[in-house]
Amino acid sequence: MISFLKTYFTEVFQAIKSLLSGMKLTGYYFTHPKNIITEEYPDNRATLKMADRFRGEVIMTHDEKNEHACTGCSACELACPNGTIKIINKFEINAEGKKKKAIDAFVYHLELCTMCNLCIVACPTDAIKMSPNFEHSVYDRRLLTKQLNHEGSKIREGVE
Amino acid sequence: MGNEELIVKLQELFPAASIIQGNDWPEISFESGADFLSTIDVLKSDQTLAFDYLFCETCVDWKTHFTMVYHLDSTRFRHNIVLKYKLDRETPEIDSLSFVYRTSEQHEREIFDLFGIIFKGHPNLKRILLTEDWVGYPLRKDYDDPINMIKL
Amino acid sequence: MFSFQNMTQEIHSWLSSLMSETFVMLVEMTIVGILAIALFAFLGLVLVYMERKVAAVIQLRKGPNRVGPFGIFQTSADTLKLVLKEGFMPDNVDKFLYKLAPFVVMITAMLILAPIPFAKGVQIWDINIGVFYLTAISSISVIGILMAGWASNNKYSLLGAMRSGAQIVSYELSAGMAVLSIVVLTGSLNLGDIIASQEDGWWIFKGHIPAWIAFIIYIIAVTAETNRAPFDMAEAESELTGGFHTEYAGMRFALFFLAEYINIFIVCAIGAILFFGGWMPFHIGSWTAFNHVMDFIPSFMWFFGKTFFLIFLIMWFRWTFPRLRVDQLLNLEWKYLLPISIFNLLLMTLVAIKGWHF
Amino acid sequence: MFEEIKTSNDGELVINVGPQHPATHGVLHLLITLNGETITKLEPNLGYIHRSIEKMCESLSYRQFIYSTSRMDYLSSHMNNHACAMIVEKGLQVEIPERAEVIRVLISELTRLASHQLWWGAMAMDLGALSPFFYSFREREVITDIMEETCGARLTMNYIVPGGLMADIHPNFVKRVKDFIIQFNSKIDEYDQLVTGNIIFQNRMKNVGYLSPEDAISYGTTGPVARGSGVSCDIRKLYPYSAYNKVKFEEILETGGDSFARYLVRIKEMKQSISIIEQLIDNIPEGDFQAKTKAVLKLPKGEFYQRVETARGELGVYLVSEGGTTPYRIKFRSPGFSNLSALNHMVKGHKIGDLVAIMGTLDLVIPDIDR
Amino acid sequence: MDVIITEPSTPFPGSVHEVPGGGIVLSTLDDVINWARSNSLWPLVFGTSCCAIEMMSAASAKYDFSRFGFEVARATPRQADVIIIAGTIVNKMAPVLKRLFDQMPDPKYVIAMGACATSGGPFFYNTYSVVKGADHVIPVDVYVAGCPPRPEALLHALITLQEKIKSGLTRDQIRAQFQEDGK
Repeated sequence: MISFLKTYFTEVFQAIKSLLSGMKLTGYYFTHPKNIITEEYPDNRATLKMADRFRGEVIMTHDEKNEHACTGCSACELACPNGTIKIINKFEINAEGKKKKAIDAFVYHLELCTMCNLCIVACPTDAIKMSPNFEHSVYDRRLLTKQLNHEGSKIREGVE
Repeated sequence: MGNEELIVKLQELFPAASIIQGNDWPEISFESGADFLSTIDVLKSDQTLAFDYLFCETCVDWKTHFTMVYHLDSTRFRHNIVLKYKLDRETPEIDSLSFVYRTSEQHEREIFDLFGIIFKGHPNLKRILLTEDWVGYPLRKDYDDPINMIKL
Repeated sequence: MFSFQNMTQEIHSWLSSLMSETFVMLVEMTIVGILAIALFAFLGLVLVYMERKVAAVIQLRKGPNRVGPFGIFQTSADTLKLVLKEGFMPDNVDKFLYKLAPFVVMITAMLILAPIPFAKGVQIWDINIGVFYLTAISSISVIGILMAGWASNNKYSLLGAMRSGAQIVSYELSAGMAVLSIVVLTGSLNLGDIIASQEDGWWIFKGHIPAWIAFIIYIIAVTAETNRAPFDMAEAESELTGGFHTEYAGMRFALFFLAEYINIFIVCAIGAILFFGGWMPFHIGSWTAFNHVMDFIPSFMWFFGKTFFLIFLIMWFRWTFPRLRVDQLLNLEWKYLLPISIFNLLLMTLVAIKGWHF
Repeated sequence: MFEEIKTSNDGELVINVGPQHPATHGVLHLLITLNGETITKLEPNLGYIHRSIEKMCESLSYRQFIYSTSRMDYLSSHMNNHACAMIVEKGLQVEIPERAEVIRVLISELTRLASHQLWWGAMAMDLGALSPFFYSFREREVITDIMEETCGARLTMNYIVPGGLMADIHPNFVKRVKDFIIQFNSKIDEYDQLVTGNIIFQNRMKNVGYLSPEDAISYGTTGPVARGSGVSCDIRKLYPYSAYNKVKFEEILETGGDSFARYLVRIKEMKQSISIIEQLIDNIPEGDFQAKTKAVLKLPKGEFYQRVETARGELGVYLVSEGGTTPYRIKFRSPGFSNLSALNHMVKGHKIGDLVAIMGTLDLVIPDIDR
Repeated sequence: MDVIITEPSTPFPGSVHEVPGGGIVLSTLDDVINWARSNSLWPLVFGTSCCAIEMMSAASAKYDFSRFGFEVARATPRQADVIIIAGTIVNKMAPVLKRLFDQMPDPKYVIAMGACATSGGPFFYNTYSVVKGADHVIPVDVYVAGCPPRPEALLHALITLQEKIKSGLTRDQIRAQFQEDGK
């Protein structure tokens, strides 16, 4: 009987002790609000800096003369696992009268893109790269289909 | 037991089967019609083999026939073999292993679902991944679904 | 110490001078009713907000802070939205019981507000069997939960309601025992008398160890009785999705939600009255000067301070502990809490007879 | 939720848990038969996230199919990629630079840590304690930040290409990992304080969901589930791959076989992962991060099998090549699929609350099961 | 289209009308209703795959969507306002999703999170069981690209949804507006 009571009460005390140790931890955090690690997203937009390798979307870099480095070789289109990129080519006749392949539209389906980076690796001229922009919320999914080459842009001289 | 020893041992036990050294492990193949359950029984109960752990069970569609592929491991000796069993394409039927290795109950349901192999003696053979009213067996090479499958 | 009694008496005499006695009673009842409902709604909003903030700080985050300053209008927006949600009635429900259930739960919660003294002289109904009334009424709310679970025609709801039934019926015993041990000390069922008896010190300090044991048992039992984690068997989100209110939406769900928080307030208020002297300031025996200083803090501050401390305690439990299993829950009651509380009641009786308390 | 009132004559109640249910961690559908609160039978109904990855991989090239496996077991996406890359490398017989191997293992162990932390938080949440979830995510966010900096994504990294890695590690990587280890070592005690020692938690876990070693083997369970039953099955130890033969670590074995044993295995595995990271982080060999491979990969005709240890257990990739640029048939032997088959055996005679606890310790990722 | 987030916290709708001794907030009932609805979006616990983990991250302490009042995640569709489709929808799941959506009381909103829910994403081509975009099953209010989108992207989507609710326009009205803008 005595031993029963002894185990009974040790059980009860052990139980209460284990509960109190948990409460001690949560109580510690409650009384030390400096442990709060919340980053307030829309308010910290100005200071929010993405990691430089972060993959948010594919962009085509244009310089100040509105020129890009894409030759329309469609290496990225072939590398893409799920048909995110469609390149529509046209033939331009340059000053010497030669026909030259150039892109008409570099169509990028952001809604399909999985940011796998395979197109960037495949690109021989570094025409496209990953941008850290992640704010892609839209009301209509058609808006996610983008044309990456700017209006009126042309290929940079010397890029083959 | 090393791979070479295993091959020797298996050849003693199953003279009818063809045994080759695969990329990693010995591969033992049976033609359709061989007594499958007794083979498994030997593999599992033999004291020097003791293949008690079936870690992968799948099927390959070779267009002319199916091959059931079993990967067996022994938790005691840590040697592995690959067991292959050729199946007729018209009436693919094989004995269920669900009472030998419990894990194969689900694997066999999946194979039935995706390949349409009938497992004789399976306690609950019905579709597991696809809906009950699905038509066809999608992992067969001749499966075509013009509505759902958009080809790139 | 300032008493609200004079104020209420003045209102009463002013009203009496204007109209006949029947009308006076009617007007007074209307005023009290409106005040009770307003308090009900206000407490609901405050407690939900408090819960979310307490949870946030414990969990290292900020909590609602974008709706109004510090997010204080968050719960108002939630309530407004719930009220404006589509009134939804699933097929095949028992329509009458489905509609009635939330009101049963809410009305029960409101009924218990009646005998609680919020401050010196603020008490809706000074009834001489106050403690008995509280324990009696508080057991009605389980009927509402059972009704909701049954009427919803959902198996999760039914399971939740059945769990809740078993749970509340068992835990009422040890809660009652804990309450009784203070009644034994005071010798009165009147809440006013119980508070008055703590003028020279609260029972938790005067009553020795038995009072502490009674208090711990009381807190555990009422946490279970209000269906709060770690005893939220009736809802058990990860097991029964929503328990008894799985099929409730919009306004009706809001009533359940509010009633839960009002119930917490009530049990904590009772705990504060029994163990911490209700609105009675912190007095120590014969230290008149100290007691006098304490009297400067208004009585309603004392009452709400103590109650909110206990509410915080219950919230603290919720955000720390995992949930018990349903059979462990009943084990805890019948194998641990009930024997200990019966034994404790005997001990308390001994203390009271021998006058060992301070 | 499917709600069909189905009662048999002996008073048993059939309940559908899922496909949308907070305890199923996704879209698992369990049909449970109840007698009172006691479960008498459980039948899983899968396929609510069956995305036909195996069929899809048959039309993807050897460079492309790796990325789709990240979406299978997204919590150990790096290990999935690792398995696929290794099988391609095995076929091509490419030597991987040592640096790449070490970095692969480092990221694998970080992924395992992140996965176990998420499991810890989610399991505590299933049991009704919500705060552990936030504490575990505090550490997990540090890992995902490290991943993001080096791999470019938080969850589905796609950091591995056949022949090595997509990019070298970020210059900050070593320092940040070291900082993380210091931070993690100071926080791991909190896990014990808050959950492991808690009496309620222990009562919920102990003697619940017993799985004997024989059953564990027969059901094909792997990973912490089998190791909780005392079955040695750590692929890292038994069939070392990549850089795992260079590090010293223990295979955690518990003999309890109940939920608590599985819980302890994972908690101790976290410490082992930290020890592996500590051994490797200062010893990343110099050199290339990528071996030279052809632009178009072609595997020789044959069959290949690769086993790796993911956070959930043994992942096997079985690849049949016909000599082309795409796999002829690919089969993923996912750990969750086999672990799930033991669930029916484990929950029989337990309460609904136990079902949640047992599923928590199985650490199911449903896309891993359905593929 | 960019959603411009200007105010640090959500003000009560309406303008302050100055009168002697203070001001009165003037507001229309519609604005107040939309204010309440937009600030109290309770999500349904619904995650099918990878995006669910990022949804959990968004709930975690670092990103903390409770700041907007979204943290009351309900397990039952009856009490939820917004369903975040976090992950792939397959043919077997589609009827369940439709049913969950039907079980939610009005007003209800849908966010398609990630590439899978937006368009089928990585599983668009050569798969036999994937629904190519959740909007084939239920109407979607806001689409978020990314695979999976990071937690901030989900927060951005929720803010975008708030803006939509505050504007009081329906899905069709918004789409018509964009088409006009496009021309």
